[in-house]
Amino acid sequence: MSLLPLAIDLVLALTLLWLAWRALNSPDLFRAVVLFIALGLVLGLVWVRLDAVDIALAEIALGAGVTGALLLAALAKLQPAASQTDELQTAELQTAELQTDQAAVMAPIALRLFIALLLLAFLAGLGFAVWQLWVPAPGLSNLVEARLDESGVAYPVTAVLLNFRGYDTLLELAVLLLALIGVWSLSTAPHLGDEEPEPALAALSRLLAPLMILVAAYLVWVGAYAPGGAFQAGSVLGAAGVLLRLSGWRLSLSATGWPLRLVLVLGVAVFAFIGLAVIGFDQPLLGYPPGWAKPAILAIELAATLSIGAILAALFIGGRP
Amino acid sequence: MIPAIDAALPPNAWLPLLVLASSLLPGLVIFFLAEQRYWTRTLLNLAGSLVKLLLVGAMLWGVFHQQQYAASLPLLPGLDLVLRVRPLSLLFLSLSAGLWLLTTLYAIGYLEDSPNRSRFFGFFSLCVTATVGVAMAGNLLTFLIFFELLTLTTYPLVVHRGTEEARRAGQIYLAHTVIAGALLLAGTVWLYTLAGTLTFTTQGFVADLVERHRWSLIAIFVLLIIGVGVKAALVPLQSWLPRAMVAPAPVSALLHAVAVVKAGAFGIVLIVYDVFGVEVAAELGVTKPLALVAAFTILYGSVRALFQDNLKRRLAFSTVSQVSYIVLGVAIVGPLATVGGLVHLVHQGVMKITLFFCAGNLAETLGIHKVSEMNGVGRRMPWTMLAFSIGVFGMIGLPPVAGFISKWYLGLGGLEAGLHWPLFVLAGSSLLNAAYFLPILHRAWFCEPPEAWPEERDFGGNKETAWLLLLPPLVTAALSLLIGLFASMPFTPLEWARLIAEREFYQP
Amino acid sequence: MPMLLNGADWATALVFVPLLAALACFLVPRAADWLGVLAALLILLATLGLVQDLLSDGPLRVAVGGWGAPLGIDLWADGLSAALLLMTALVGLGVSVYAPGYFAAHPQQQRWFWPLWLLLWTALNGLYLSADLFNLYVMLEVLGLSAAALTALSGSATGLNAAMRYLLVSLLGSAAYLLGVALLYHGYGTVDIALLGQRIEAGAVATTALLVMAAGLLLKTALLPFHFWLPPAHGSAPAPVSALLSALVIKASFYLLLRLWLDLFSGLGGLLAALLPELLGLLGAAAVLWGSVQALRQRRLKLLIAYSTVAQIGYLFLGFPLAGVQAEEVAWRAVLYLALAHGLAKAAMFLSAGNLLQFAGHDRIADLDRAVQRLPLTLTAFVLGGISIMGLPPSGGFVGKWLLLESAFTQGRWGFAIVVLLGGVLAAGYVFKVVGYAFTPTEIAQEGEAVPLRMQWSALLLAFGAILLGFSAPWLWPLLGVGDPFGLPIAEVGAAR
Amino acid sequence: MSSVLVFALAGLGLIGLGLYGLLVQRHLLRKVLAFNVISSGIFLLLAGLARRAPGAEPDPVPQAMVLTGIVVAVAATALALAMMLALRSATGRTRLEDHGDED
Amino acid sequence: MFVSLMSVALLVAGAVFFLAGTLGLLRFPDVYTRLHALTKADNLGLGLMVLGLMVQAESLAAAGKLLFIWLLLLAASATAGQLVASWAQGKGIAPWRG
Repeated sequence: MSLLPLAIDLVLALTLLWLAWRALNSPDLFRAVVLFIALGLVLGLVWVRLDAVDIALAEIALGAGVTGALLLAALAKLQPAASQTDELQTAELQTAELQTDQAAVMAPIALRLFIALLLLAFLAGLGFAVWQLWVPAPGLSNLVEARLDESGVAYPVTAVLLNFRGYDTLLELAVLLLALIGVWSLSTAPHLGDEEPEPALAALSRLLAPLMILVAAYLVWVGAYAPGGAFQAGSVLGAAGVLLRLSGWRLSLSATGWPLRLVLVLGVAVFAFIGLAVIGFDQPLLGYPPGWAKPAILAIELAATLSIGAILAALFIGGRP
Repeated sequence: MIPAIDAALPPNAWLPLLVLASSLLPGLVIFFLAEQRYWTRTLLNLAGSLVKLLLVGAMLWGVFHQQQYAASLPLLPGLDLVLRVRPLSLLFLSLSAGLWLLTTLYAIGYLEDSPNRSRFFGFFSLCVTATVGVAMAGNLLTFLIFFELLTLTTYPLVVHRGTEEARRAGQIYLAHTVIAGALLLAGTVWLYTLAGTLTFTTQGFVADLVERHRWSLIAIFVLLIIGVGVKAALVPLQSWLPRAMVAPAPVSALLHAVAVVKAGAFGIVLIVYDVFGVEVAAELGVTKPLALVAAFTILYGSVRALFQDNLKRRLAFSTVSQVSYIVLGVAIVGPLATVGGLVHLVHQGVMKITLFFCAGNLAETLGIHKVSEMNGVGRRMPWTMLAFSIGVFGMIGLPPVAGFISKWYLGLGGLEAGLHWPLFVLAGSSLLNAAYFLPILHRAWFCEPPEAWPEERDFGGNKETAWLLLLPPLVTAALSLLIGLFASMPFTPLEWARLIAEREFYQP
Repeated sequence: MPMLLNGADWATALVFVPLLAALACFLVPRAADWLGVLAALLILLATLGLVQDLLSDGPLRVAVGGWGAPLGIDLWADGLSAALLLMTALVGLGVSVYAPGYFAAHPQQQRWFWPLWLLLWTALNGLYLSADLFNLYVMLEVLGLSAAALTALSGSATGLNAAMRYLLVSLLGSAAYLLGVALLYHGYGTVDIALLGQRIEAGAVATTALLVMAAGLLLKTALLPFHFWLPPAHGSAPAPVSALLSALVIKASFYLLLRLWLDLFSGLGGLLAALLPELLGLLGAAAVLWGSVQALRQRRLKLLIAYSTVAQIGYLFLGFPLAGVQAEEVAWRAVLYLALAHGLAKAAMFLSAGNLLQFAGHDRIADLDRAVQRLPLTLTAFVLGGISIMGLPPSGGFVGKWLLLESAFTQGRWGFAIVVLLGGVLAAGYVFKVVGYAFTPTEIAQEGEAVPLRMQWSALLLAFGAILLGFSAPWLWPLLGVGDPFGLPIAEVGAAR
Repeated sequence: MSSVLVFALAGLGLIGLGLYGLLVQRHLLRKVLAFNVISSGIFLLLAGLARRAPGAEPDPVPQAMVLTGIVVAVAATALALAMMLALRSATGRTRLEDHGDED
Repeated sequence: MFVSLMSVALLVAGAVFFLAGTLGLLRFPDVYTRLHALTKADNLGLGLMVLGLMVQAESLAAAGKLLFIWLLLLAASATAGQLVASWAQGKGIAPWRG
């Protein structure tokens, strides 16, 4: 085995660890968040190195992109901009908070040491177990390969996600919706996007938004035989929504009621509906009739993409409309 | 005279269930009655108690004529909730059914115009339901269940007044009974894991285990006896009883004569006779300590009663003492002592309830709570004090009142078993009884009444007190005379107790 | 008679009815009240259908999508899952009937309550029906997120604080569980529990997986010393939510732990398999005592009930050491009885506490002020629930304790027997502490708000359920035996169908 | 020594660092970050180990699982952040209060 | 061979610009000047790299995609630079002067 890839991998791994450590321990929250986003991007590279391009896409779009955006938005809300309040007062507040923060930012040193030792022991045990796993994997690749033809798609990961383990994916969509319901139950006021948009941003958004919708559609379509699919597409769509929102675009008031909610539940609803409807055709739950798997999956993916995009944008914006 | 059990006749399941229902259903309905629906409530109460009395009468007749009454409901595989009416059950059953009717009448009069009567009578009925359940229990599990229900249904009655004092008394009552319940449960489960059955059997069901599990059986015996001994107010487990006197008079009557204390004593009878079997218990060597505890309780209660000025507390300590007569009769192994103990279960109930009714009348009519306030009360309330006097004579054991019969058999039983000390205990206790009861009679009949009573109520027309308050003690006083005078007639408690004793000791 | 719907259909309905109802309630909040109750009724119907099917045809296995394990996800149902599904359906119906009354004063909370609660219900049913470790992870996450969001619904500072802590704990617990799933998948090439049960072998992989999964699930189940998050969360959530959290949510993670133990890890042998049950038993015993004593010390009703939950969780873990060699079945059945009884009883108690809170505007125990006279139905519900919690007869709690004691005595484990008894005594102490004050007037008479009858009756009926559970053995006993969940691994039995 | 092992070890490291952060840090935002780091570590183990058979196609099942896991983590993060903001606006705090038992 | 050499040369050149940009990011005194380093040098560096990769691309479509990526990034970094600068101005951060 050549040494260069291994060296690259080592560097990547060490970067990961260093970024994680810095993200968790840097005194400045903003820096911590930025480092965390960087961690997500490096992870994306790692996934590529591990031949997991789907995960790489998802990691960058969701893990680094959406999560990062959510974190930054929350941070912005936590540290109100100086322009909004009296500057002096804010400064006082911040120093006051900083001082109390200093005292209680972390657990006492002895406790920290204890925790660290405990964790090291735990990691040693875990490492030993992982080491024990170092025999050829008995995984399910062959089985997936063998039945790929029946699944209606040509790409194994999509087949697993939307057919073999479609039940998980249905619930995963429900998790997203659930998170949004939870977020909406917590606050009314939108967190972000009420400022006057920057003209440059607005221009870029106008340029990008249609493009992103196109990319999303492409990602859904390509998912049938290559990396891609509803979640990656949905996050692109969500990003488009966020951009539009930031550049001043608003849903018309009449659309923020049930039409919006309909879009939000569409993914789960269509998935569940198809999953149940097949029972009427003497199929098991979520078992697409022979020949119908491809269109069914496509329909589900399209609906899911729309919903995921809408949910992600709504999660970023925050409070309910 | 011993009715043989005829297996050909199918047991009648309806009567035991109806006996339960006759107080359970009225009780549940009463809970939902509005406070001012006096007549509906009264009607339900009386109808329930009359029906129950009739049903019990029917079963008395039936059991005497070899009918069987049993009902069961599966609780767990191999363990059923069993109601079975046996002669011993009927002894307790007829006592509680009869006294419930009288206590209900009395309570209706006593609680007139006081708040929360629907709640009171609801729990009152549930309490009696639990008591008849205890009486009819066909196995130890069923007994345990109704015994615990009894705890739960009497608690609201104890705290009924809603005062801080009542709340405390309630907590103490519960602390005692719940801990006891836990021990009873422990003993029961333990016994079940050893014996594989809990069905009450004449002469017990553990004889086979004595050899292998002697010490476990002794431990189980102790657990069970403590478990029921709290309600029977055995020393040193008696301290809840005097405190529970904060409850209204009908409740005290119920606690002392009908339900709680009696259920405890009845439980001891069951454990000794139908779980262990009196001879097995004797062989294990557990009856002698039990007898000693009983003897000590008899004397302790009497001595404590001497020093109480509060009338109800004096009566309470008297109960502590008197209930242990039953335990003593059980623990002296022998047929005559058994008869004495069992018959006292009924006799003490009838006599003690008379005394509590009278004490309630004094408190309700004249506001008298203390012995020292009772000077000349016999002139103001002659009928009440007549009933009281009969009760007192019975307690002391003077013939021909019922109490004499009990003591006579207990004494004979002791002699039959070759023991002399019970005689001394009985004599000493009788002397002490006289010492704390006769001064009351002296005050009531021979001292000058005061200018004014502490808190006199006028019942109109120069009446002594409300007739609903007067009737029950007169009836029970008459009863305690009658069952003493005609003790040898059929169907008297004495005859019934003899029947039970014969089965325990003479059946193969 | 051929049934119109078979067991697989009922199982499907159990997951999809609440899911679709959640979507509908989210879409049309105005109709949520009756939609929710309708869904609850349908779920109860489906549960009864499933129970009937199990009793007549034995355990059930459904291959979702027709793929079958290990490629696809399987649903399964046996006596263990059916019993918990039934409890969930009953408590769920009770809370669903109760909620509109409680939230009438808080329309904003009500609007989010319904979709969140129905998603929670989806997760509960899905969890009891799933035979797939990873699918169970997703269910756990749905469960945790919806439970935390529901906890935060009150919007109070205490509530948000508790919800935040609960969310983090829950996420950490699921993460630990997922780590175990990862190890097991790579060790044995499947995430189907039954298949894993056949393939798993003693070794570092299995041991580590057991430890991390157990730790995660214990954290979620709030066994002492992981109970720290529970009292504030259960004590500060809206009353119907507290009822759901205490009665149902912790049972789900306990069920999963039990399932993993029974089907995967108990047969591994070795030191750990011998020591872990003892450790869990000790922690359980400590939880019983500590939780009860803490409950006795509380001055607020909801916190008292919450600490009581800490204690009652302890009982569930006594089954691990007691399910030794001889009394295996009895101890597990005891645990099941206790879990079911606690579900019904604790829901009744929390709903009662909600009534008292609504009535008086506070839940200070010392100021209950004649509540027994003014809210008799509610107090009855509280006491009946309390009776089951204390383990007094006749009740489900009594049967559970009886069986547990039977198991302890048979094996001569006196210590556990004493803990069981002592826990009951302490429980009586804290229940009757409340009842005593409810009989006593305070110095200044307090006015009360009217409490709708539906709130009083739903609490009361749940409490009756806890009592009636004591008489349920004729049909519950055979149901618990369906598929022999406490004996052989389910795969060997379920394969027949 | 292979790259898979390197990344598996890195996954372990992330789990450890994340746990440490979760337990030690008090600011809620940092706790949320820590949770995400833990998740990433677990994902790295779950999908990374699928690659340990050299040469063959990676096992798609754990990949699909990780995809699901990432979405769940995003959802959880969104909820946690919203809850943190709500807590902050109700109390002014961004830390958990330890003695929230009594009102 | 020639294509490979050219590709390598372009890539190396791109890397140099990136290095310069990074150096600028680290060493420049204030936010405005750092923006220069980021947007100008890095965009040029990226452009060179894209060019280097394009010559190796298998198809015209792939080459087009690469070019497209560069254009998108140009637009994005221009907008981002503008946003950062205007935010800094809004905060009242004075530009560095000598």
